[in-house]
Formats: sequence, structure tokens, C-alpha cells
Amino acid sequence: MELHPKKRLEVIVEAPALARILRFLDERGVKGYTILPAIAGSGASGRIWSREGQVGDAGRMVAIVAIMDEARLEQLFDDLYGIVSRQIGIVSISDCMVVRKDAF
Amino acid sequence: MELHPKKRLEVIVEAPALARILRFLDERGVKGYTILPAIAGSGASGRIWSREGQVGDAGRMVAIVAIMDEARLEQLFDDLYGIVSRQIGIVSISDCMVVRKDAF
Amino acid sequence: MELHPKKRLEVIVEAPALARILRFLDERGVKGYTILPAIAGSGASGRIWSREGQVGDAGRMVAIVAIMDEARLEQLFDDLYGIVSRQIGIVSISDCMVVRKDAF
Amino acid sequence: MGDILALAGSNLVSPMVLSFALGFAAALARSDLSFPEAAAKALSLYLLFAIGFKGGASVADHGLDATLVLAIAAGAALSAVIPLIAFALLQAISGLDRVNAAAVAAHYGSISIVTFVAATSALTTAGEGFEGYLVAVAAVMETPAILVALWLARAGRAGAAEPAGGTEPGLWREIALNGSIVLLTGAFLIGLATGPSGLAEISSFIIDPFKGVLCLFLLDMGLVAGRGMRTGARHLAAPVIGFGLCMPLIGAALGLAAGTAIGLSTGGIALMATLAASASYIAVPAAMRVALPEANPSIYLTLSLGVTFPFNLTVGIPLYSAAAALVSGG
Amino acid sequence: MGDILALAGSNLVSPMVLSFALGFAAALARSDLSFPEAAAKALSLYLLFAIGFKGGASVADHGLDATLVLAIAAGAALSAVIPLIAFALLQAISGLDRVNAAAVAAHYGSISIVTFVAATSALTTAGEGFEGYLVAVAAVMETPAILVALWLARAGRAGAAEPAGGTEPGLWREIALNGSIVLLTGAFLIGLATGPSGLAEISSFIIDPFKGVLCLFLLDMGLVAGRGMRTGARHLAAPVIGFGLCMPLIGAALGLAAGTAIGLSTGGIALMATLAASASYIAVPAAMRVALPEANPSIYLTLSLGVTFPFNLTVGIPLYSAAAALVSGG
Amino acid sequence: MGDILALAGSNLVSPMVLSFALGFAAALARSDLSFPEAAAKALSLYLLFAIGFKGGASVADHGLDATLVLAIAAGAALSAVIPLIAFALLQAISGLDRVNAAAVAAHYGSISIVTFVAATSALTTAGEGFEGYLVAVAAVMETPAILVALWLARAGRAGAAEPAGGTEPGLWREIALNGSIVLLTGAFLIGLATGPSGLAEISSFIIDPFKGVLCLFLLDMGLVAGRGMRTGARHLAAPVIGFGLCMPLIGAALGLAAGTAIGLSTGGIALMATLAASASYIAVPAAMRVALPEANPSIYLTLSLGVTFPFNLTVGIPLYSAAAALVSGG
Ligand SMILES: Nc1ncnc2c1ncn2[C@@H]1O[C@H](COP(=O)(O)O)[C@@H](O)[C@H]1O
Ligand SMILES: Nc1ncnc2c1ncn2[C@@H]1O[C@H](COP(=O)(O)O)[C@@H](O)[C@H]1O
Ligand SMILES: Nc1ncnc2c1ncn2[C@@H]1O[C@H](COP(=O)(O)O)[C@@H](O)[C@H]1O
Ligand code: NA
Ligand code: NA
Ligand code: NA
Repeated sequence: MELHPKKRLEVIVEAPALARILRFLDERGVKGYTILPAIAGSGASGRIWSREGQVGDAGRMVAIVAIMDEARLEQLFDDLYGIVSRQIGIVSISDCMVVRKDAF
Repeated sequence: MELHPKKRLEVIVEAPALARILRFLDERGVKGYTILPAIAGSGASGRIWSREGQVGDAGRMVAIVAIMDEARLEQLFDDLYGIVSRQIGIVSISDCMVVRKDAF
Repeated sequence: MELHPKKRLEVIVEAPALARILRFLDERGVKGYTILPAIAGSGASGRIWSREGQVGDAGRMVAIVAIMDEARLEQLFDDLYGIVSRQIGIVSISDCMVVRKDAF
Repeated sequence: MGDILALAGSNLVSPMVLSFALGFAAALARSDLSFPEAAAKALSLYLLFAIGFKGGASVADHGLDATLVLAIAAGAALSAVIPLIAFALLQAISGLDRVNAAAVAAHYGSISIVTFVAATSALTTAGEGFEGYLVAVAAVMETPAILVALWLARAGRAGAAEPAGGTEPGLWREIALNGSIVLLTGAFLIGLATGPSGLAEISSFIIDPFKGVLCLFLLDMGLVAGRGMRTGARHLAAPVIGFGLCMPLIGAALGLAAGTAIGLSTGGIALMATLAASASYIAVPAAMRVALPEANPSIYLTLSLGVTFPFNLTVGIPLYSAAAALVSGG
Repeated sequence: MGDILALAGSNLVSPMVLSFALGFAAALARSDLSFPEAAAKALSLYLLFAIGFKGGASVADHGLDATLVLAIAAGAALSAVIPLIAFALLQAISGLDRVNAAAVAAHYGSISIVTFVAATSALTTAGEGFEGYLVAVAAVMETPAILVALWLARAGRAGAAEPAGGTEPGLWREIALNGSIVLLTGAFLIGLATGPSGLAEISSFIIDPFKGVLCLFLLDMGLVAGRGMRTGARHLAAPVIGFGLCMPLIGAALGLAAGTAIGLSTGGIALMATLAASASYIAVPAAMRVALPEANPSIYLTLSLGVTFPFNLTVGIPLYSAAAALVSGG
Repeated sequence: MGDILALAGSNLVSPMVLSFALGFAAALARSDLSFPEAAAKALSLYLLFAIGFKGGASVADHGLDATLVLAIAAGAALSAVIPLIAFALLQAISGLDRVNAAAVAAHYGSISIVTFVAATSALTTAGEGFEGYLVAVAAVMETPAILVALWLARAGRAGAAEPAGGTEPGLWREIALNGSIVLLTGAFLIGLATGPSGLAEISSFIIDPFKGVLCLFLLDMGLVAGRGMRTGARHLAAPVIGFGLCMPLIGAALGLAAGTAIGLSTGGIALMATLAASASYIAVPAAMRVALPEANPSIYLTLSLGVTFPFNLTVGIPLYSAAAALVSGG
């Protein structure tokens, strides 16, 4: 089967910012993404958080994974980074291969 | 320490199809995989699902991560894609390095 | 925006070993990591575990994701592998790109 | 007749129905109110355990009679027949293709245990008794509809080779041993074995807080149903929605007839009608994703959870109870 | 006066306060005792539903009077005024910058529903009644403080362009429809609609086990607060901690005055004081992360949860109750 | 004697045991019935809190006597001695190597709080009283076995250098402050401090629904144990399984002797025997994964959870109760 190179965007970010980021991805036509829960972490700021026992969203983190074309990623990356950099979190990009050829 | 290149297969797929896919991986001799929960997502079909409050499996997604030899992946990939492409989900492959040399 | 290459370390390991591994990462100056829950898996030993219904930590697995400089990773990798190889789990490394230039 | 209207009225302003309405409204208004998945599942495990146990203990108390066998046979028959009617109706009035029509039909032949639970709760409030073994009938009705619907879906592909994975070996075991059926039936058997004394031991867990737990669960169902309607409504053409409102009435009529024919009590007839009228939203959707992945879940889930469930909860249950009272002269 | 001391004493050795202390101590000692997030959230949903429903049912029972409107207006006013005082005080005594001071101020204008719940529980134990509609007042007090604090934060950036995302369109809807407010208000309305008979139906779920559930929830809050103090205490300078202990007293005094002015009962005055004294730790922190992401959550969360919440739970509630008894001559 | 048989019989058809059996059977039949991890953990937190609190309140009510100190000393001694016996027995009859034998031995010296809870529940049903402080004894018995077993495992590596991480600094604190011990002991102290009046405040949460919650929890334990047996049974040779059935009897005999020697009540002796007979499946497995990662969890977890726990629940508890009645002439 023929495989096509794509970019895998991974945004680990605090939960309260999630709605804003998804709205942004939707506006920019990113159709596919998946949100995974995180249970704990430690950041550049040294703070260790943990999801255990928390009721509110403020201390929670989530990971957003979106596989997309390099071209689309380049168009939206700077603006996305502008949003995430104001929040607690980290953005990374890696290479991957998928089957579906259609732009996404 | 010497590192060996492997492939990292990531299948994000609806939960009801999980049993079938694991059965397939087991049959094909894939010994190692890990299943992560997902909490929400949006697909090419534009539908947004969320795991919150759901009781049944129908609307849930999971991520299966399996690290394996390129050779083994090539052998099983087409059949795996045949299964997943009928379900709601996405398959991607990326490169990674591991220590263990033994085929897996 | 300028992107910088980093390494993405992924350790999938049984939960009781988590505290020890985080202590190790902290000691070695790794400031950033995120812990994701896993719900089930199957290992080289053939055992299939599942998180469902379990109360204790013994049968649980977690995934630790840490993005860092190649240089730092090289310094700590052998010792990390020494810890994880005694436990149930797997360590893998892949490439990724991030924006922040500062060493981490 | 005054009683009937009173029942209908009290049903609409019961904490149960209002909790559902609250969840539905909150979801439509896009509130971020939500239940963790684990909490929702825990509530449903509690409800299944409690309703099964109480049914079994009630049978242990009142003894079994031949009606049990008849009721189980009638339930299985209803579960098998209703999909045929539903399928024919959908073919006639909706534009759904064969596979989607079959998938929807499976849901209406099968049952919604929460609708059943809400009906028992309304009957209890109204002081109306019913046969404890109807819980077992509910368990029996979950599955036949799935088999019939798959046959309907495949009949259309006459001569075509089975698709890869189509004759999934594990599927039938998975459906027969699905968690809800096992828990409901198992709890029924435990209640049967331990009887009224077993019930007394744990009644402050499974009886006293039952209605309150049901309220919270219905609140969550309202959230899920409302979210489903918000995102899925555009997949439902008007005739399909019409089907979701009429089919319960057809099912209820069949259930009423069957319940009367086999001689159930007034409350029992009402429950039989409710079971026949209700549509699955847990077991069948999961089975359809495996057996008929081509069918669109936005159609069947939204219809079952967003249209038929609310209809049954608000209008259906008091209506079926009233009809049962009429036919049984109660 | 003997009564007052007895209330204070009984409050400190109540299962509720001791459960919180246990959690706090366990977290400081780095025990791995922890509640799953889903369980903690489920407990909080239960508490919100129960307290809302009981409030509504109580209003249905005792009828409404003009005081309700006054109480709601007073609540909204307190929620808007307290942040101004808090902000001025922080600017005067703490070294916090404008944005952090505004974020902290928002928390103290808003309310902590668990503190409210604990106060109602202590009053009930002491046999003191209160107005059921104070639940609605609590819901109303959640939001105004956020608006005022954002205005305070931005007033400082006079002339500066709004930052990207600063005028987030969805934000106001998100705040107004946040899950806690919707559940509390919705349950209040359900209780109001179904009244004492609705309450009777589910009282063995929402009344009988209520205190016990509250104990478990406070145990978890103790764990979270203790963990917060362990990791966050170094972000709190002494004057900031001092603020976290004084501000509740200022808020309580305003609440006492307002409650007395509008003619609430002794219990009602105590609750009004408690609401004004309490600081948010769910809704406001989440709103701040979106609207003022530059503010440091280690400051506002640790202060609200690690300093003010324990203070109110142990010392505050009996104090405000005693003061309410004094001012109302009760 | 008739009483004894009646107790045994009523134990086997109790909702508790049948719920466990249902879960076990469902798992063996590969049903997908399952509890969310968070729900299972929440149930266990509830049970620990309730049993600890009740124990403390009972001590507050009946007063302390010298027996408490003796009972705690006896518990600690049993927890330290039983692993030695278990280890010797395993070396003699099973083919397990030193490390695996030591790991298994640790489990049998420590205790299973759910087995204890089930025994208290059976005693309560039978109208048999017991000393409330046995809860504290249970907490004390969790740890010594781990120390002894690690010493056994390492004695074999005489002269060998400690493996990297072997003298893990944090490990001892982690074991001593593990969540179960802290919650059990803490709730005991809260119960002790608040006494019968504290218990009265929350009894409709921690007493009334207790047995029902225990049923649901045992259902989940049945699922986990059955799943463990399905996947792990092949790791258990016949002699190892034999050990899992005999060792509880040896432990129980020691517990009976100790309980009688220090003058406990009939119910107290039965509980002491149960504690000694029971094997850990939460705290010790987690400690072994850190301290003895070379030991195979498929052996110790499957044996403790799949063999010994069901044995104690069904046969053991009535047997130990009967024996306690005999030795105490009750
Ligand atoms: N290098 C990293 N690798 C993985 N996760 C990270 C990293 N840096 C930050 N994170 C995650 O992002 C959160 C906030 O990080 P920060 O904004 O640096 O304080 C942390 O709690 C982690 O969950
Ligand atoms: N490009 C993508 N990146 C990440 N996740 C995706 C992507 N496309 C689909 N998914 C996931 O797969 C699910 C189903 O997608 P689809 O089959 O395209 O409707 C979505 O809800 C997402 O969770
Ligand atoms: N090749 C692999 N790919 C992904 N996860 C794996 C792999 N091998 C092992 N794991 C995970 O690590 C756990 C223990 O593996 P093992 O130590 O090989 O028995 C498994 O249960 C999986 O969750
Ligand atoms: Na039906
Ligand atoms: Na306030
Ligand atoms: Na033992």
C-alpha cells in the first residue's frame, strides 16, 4: 500500500485552553484531531501537577494529536504557537506516514 | 547503548473495533502493544465525539500504540488497514529507536 | 517560525515504578515531562493486562513522554534504561521539532 | 381516567423527567456540564444490579408461574418481529438505504433498560405492582433483534461474498455475553437465590437511594442525548424523526397485546409495552459498529437517544401505563 | 455564648473538618492516598445536585417573599464589590503585580460552593434554619466578580491593544453556562417544581447520605489543598498569606451587614457571610486561565484552596455563625 | 454446631459471596462486563473510610483496654512470622526460586482488608460482636511482612552487592504511608475522636448502604480475580495452588491461637484468624514491583487474588468463625 508523509502535531496544554485551540483548528480547516487525557506532568516552570482528585479544569492537562499535511501545518503553525505560548503547555511536530492521500 | 530502528504504529479507532484489531495483531504475532484512552476527537467526517458521560462503547475511541520491526509491519499493514478503513479511525506510522534488538 | 530538533522519549512502564523514574528524571535535570494513562496492553512476555476494575497499582501501566535535547538524552539514557529494563515496560525514542530554543 | 391524567402529569414534573430535561437543555445551550465517563458507567452498573436483584427477590417472594415462560417467549418474539416492521416502515417512508435501515431497526427491536427502569419507578410511585421476572424478559429481548437486523442487512447483498470480518467469530459470544445482559441476569439470579432476606440485607443500598441515583443518571442521559441532537440532528431527515416518534407507539401496541394475551398484571402489561416501545442505545450501537460498520452511527444513535428515549420518558411511559390500565380494566 | 462556643468546638471535631484535616495531613506527609479525578468530580456533582434540589424544595415549601429579590441583588453587589476591596488591599500590602492581584481578587468576589455546603451542614447540625433560596444567591455570586476583575486587569493596560484572544467571543457564554452554575440552578428549579413531594421521593439519596458524602469530598479537598500547599507555598509571600486570612473576615463582615440589612434569618445571615467570605477554586481559576493566562495559578489556586478554604472550614464557619447570632440577637 | 453450619450456609448464599461468584464466572466466560478503574477505586476508598470510622467510633463507645496493645503486638508478630513459615513451606513444596517464594510469602504475612470487611459483615449478620480496634490491628499488619520478605529475598544474595535502586530511599516511606493504611488509620482516628455522635451523623452513609457497596465491590473483585485466573493460571503449578489453599489455614490457626491467648471476644478471634489467613492484593504487589521487580507478578497476584481470596471468602470466613466459636466456647 502506498504511504504518504504527513506531519503529526502534538499540543500538550492546560484543559481550560482546549476549547479555544479546537475552535482555532476548526477555523483553519483542520478536520482531524484526537484528544488524549494526561494524568500528571512537570513543566519548564518546575511545577508538578497531578490530575488526581481534582474537580476543576484549571490544573488539568490534555494532549491534542492532529495529523495533517505539511502545507496546512505551515500555514497555521505561527498563529497556533501564538495561542499556546500564552498558556501552560508545549507544542511539538514529528513526521509520520498515512495511507489516505486526500489533503488533511 | 546501541539503539535499533523500529516502526511505531499508531491506530486511533472506535472502541467497539478494538477486540477485532487486537485479535488480528495477536494472530500476526505482534507481541507488544499498549492501548491509551482518548477523550474526544473530530474526524474527516466532521463529526465531533466526546467520551464524557457516555456509558456505551459505540462513541468511544482508543489509541493503540505498537512498536515493531519494519519487516513485520510491512507484512501485516495492508490487512490491518483493510480492517481499520471500514471503521471510524486513522492509522499512522512513524520511526523510532529502541534498545532491545530481538525481533518484535 | 524557527523550529529546533529535539528527541521525544517515550517510556511505557508499570505504575509502581513511576515514582522512581520521575525521581531519576528530576535528578538529571529533565524539567519537562507528561504522564499519560494507559488502559491495557500486551508485552513481550505475552501477558495481557487491563486497567479495568483494578484497585491497586501493580497491574497498571503509564506512558511518560519527555521532549528534550539529544545531548541530555544521551547522558541519561543508559542509566534510565538500567532502571526500566528491570521493570515491565518499553523505552523508545523518536525525533521531533519544537519552537523553544532553550535547552531542555 | 382521572388517575391516568394524574399519572401523566406527575410523570412530567417528577424529579426524574425534570433531571433529564435539565441535562438536555444544558447540552443544547452548550454548557460544559458533564459527567465523567467512569461515573456514568458506575451509575449504570448500579442501576442494572439493583433492578436485576429486586426482580429476582420479588420472584423468590411471589413464586414462579407458567406466565414467566410465556412472557419470555413473548419478549423474544417481539424482539424478533419489531425489527421487521421497523425495517419495512423505514423502507417505505425514509430515504435510508438497506444497511442503515437495518441498523436502525435493530435498535427498536432491542430494549433500553433505563426506559424500563424509569417505568418501574413511575409505577412504584403510582402504587402499581408488576411481575419481578420482567427483568429477565428485558434481558432476553436485548439480542434477537440484532440477529434479525443483520439478516435483513445481508439479505440485500444476495450472492455477494461476505465482507472481510463479516462473519466475525467472536461477535456472537460478545453480543450474548455483553456486560449489561450478564449483570442484569446475574443480579436477577442472586436476588432469586437470596430472596427477601438477601434483599433486606442490602435494601438500603439498592432500594432507598434508587430513585435519586436514577435522577442523576437521567441528568447525564439528558446531556448525552442533547449533545447528540446538537451534533447529529442534521443527519436526521424529517421522515426519520417521524419514525422515531411513531415506532415506539407501534411497539407499545404490540407489547400491550402480548402482555394482555399472556395475562400479565396491569403494571406488567405497561412494562411489556414499554420494553417493546423502547430502543437500545448501549448494546446495539456497539454491536452495529462491529457487524455493520458501514451504517452511520449519527443516524441510529441520535434517533434512539435523542428522539425516542425522550419521547418514551416524557409521553410514552404515562401513555403506556394508561393504556395498560384501560385494557386490563384496572 | 455558650452555644456559640459549643458550635465552634463541635465544628472542629466534626467528621467533616477532621476528614479535611486527614487529607491535608496525608498530602503534606506525601502519602500516595488519592481520589480518582472521576470520583472527585462525581462527588461534586452529587453535592451540587443535592444542595440545589433541597434549596428549591425548601422554597416551594415555605413560599417566596420579597427578600429573595433583595438577597439576589445583595449577592450580586457583594460579588462585584469585594474584588475592588481585595484588589486595593493586595495593591497596598502584597507585592503582586496588577494582573495577579486582579486574578486573586476575582476568586474572593466569587464563592466556594463547598464552603457554603459545609456551612449549611453545620447549621443543620446545630438545628439552625435558613432560607432555601440562598442556593440561588450562591449561583448568582459566581460570575460578577470575574467581570470586575477582568476590568481591573485591563484598566492597567490603558490604551494598549487587546491581546490576541483577549476578547474571546465564547468566553462569556462559557462562564455564564459553566457546569456548576447550571447544575446548581437547574437542581434548584427542579426542587422548586417538584416541591416537598419530589424531595420525599429522593430524600434517601440527597439527604440521608449527604453528610457522609461531604466527608469523603472534604477528605479529597484536603488532599488537593495539602498537595497545593506543598508545591505552591513558596509562591506565597507572607503578605499574600496574610491577605488570604484577612480577606475572608472582610468579606464576612460585608455579608453580615448585607444579610442583616435585608432581614434574613440568623442562619441566612451566617450563610450570606460565608458566601462573601469564601473564595472560588473551580470556576474562577478555569476562567482566569483563559482570560488572564499571564496570571500565575500557583498564587491564586494555592491561596484560595490552601489558605482560605481551610480557614473558613475550621475557624470561619463557626465564627460567622456566632456573629450572625449576635447581630440578629438570636 | 447447628449455628455454625447455618452461618456457613448463609455465608455461601449471601449476596456478597454470590456477587463475587457472578464476577468470577463472567470473567471466566470472557464477558466484557467491567468496572471503570475509577469506580473500583472509589468503592475501595468508601469501604476503607467506613470500616475505619466504625472501628474508631466503636472504640470511643466501649473504651480501650490493655487488650488493644496486646492485639496490636500480636498482629505485628503474626505479620512478621507468617512470611517465614510461608517461605519455608514454599521452598519445601513448590519449585519457586528464592525471590518468587519471598514475594509470595510477603503477601500472606500482610492482609486483605476486603476479606476483613467481608468477615465483619458476616459477623454482623450473625449478630456476633467484635472489638472495634481490630481495624487498627489490620492496619498494623500490612507492613511487617514486607520487611521480612525482603530480608528473606536478599539473605540469598549474601555478599552480593545491592542492585542499583535496591536500597531505594523513598521506598520505606512509600510503604508506610501507602494510601490504604493512611485512610484506614485516619478514619479510625476520626471515628475515635467524634465517637458515637459522629457516627450518628454519617451512619446513613457508612452503615446503611455498606453491605450493598460491598456486594458491588466484590462483584468487581470477582471480575478481576477471574480475569487473573484466566490469564495467569498457567503460571501456577499444582503445588503452588495447594499452597494458596493451605497457607490460609495455617495463618488462621495462628490467628486463632493469638486471639484466644490475648483474650479477644469470639468475633474478635474470628477476625484475628481472618486477618492472619488473608493475603494482600493491593499494597504488597505494588511494593514488590518496586523492591523485587524480578519476582513474577503473574504468580503472586494470581495466587493471592485468584486462589486465596475466593477460598477465604467462601470457605474460610465461616470456618474461622466456627473455629472461634469452638475455642472460645461461644
Ligand atoms: N519537555 C516536555 N516534554 C513533555 N511534556 C512537557 C515538556 N515541557 C512541558 N510539558 C508539559 O506541559 C506542562 C506545562 O509545561 P510548562 O508550560 O513548561 O510549565 C507540563 O506540566 C507538562 O505536562
Ligand atoms: N488527522 C487526524 N489526526 C488525529 N486524529 C484523527 C485524524 N483524523 C481522524 N482522527 C481520529 O479518528 C476519529 C474518526 O475519524 P474519521 O474516521 O475521519 O471520522 C476522529 O474522531 C479522531 O479521533
Ligand atoms: N512493542 C511494544 N509496543 C508498545 N507497547 C509495548 C511493546 N512492548 C511492551 N509494551 C508495553 O509494555 C508492557 C510490558 O511489556 P513487557 O515488559 O514486554 O511484558 C506491555 O503490557 C505493553 O503495555
Ligand atoms: Na424495543
Ligand atoms: Na466570596
Ligand atoms: Na495474612
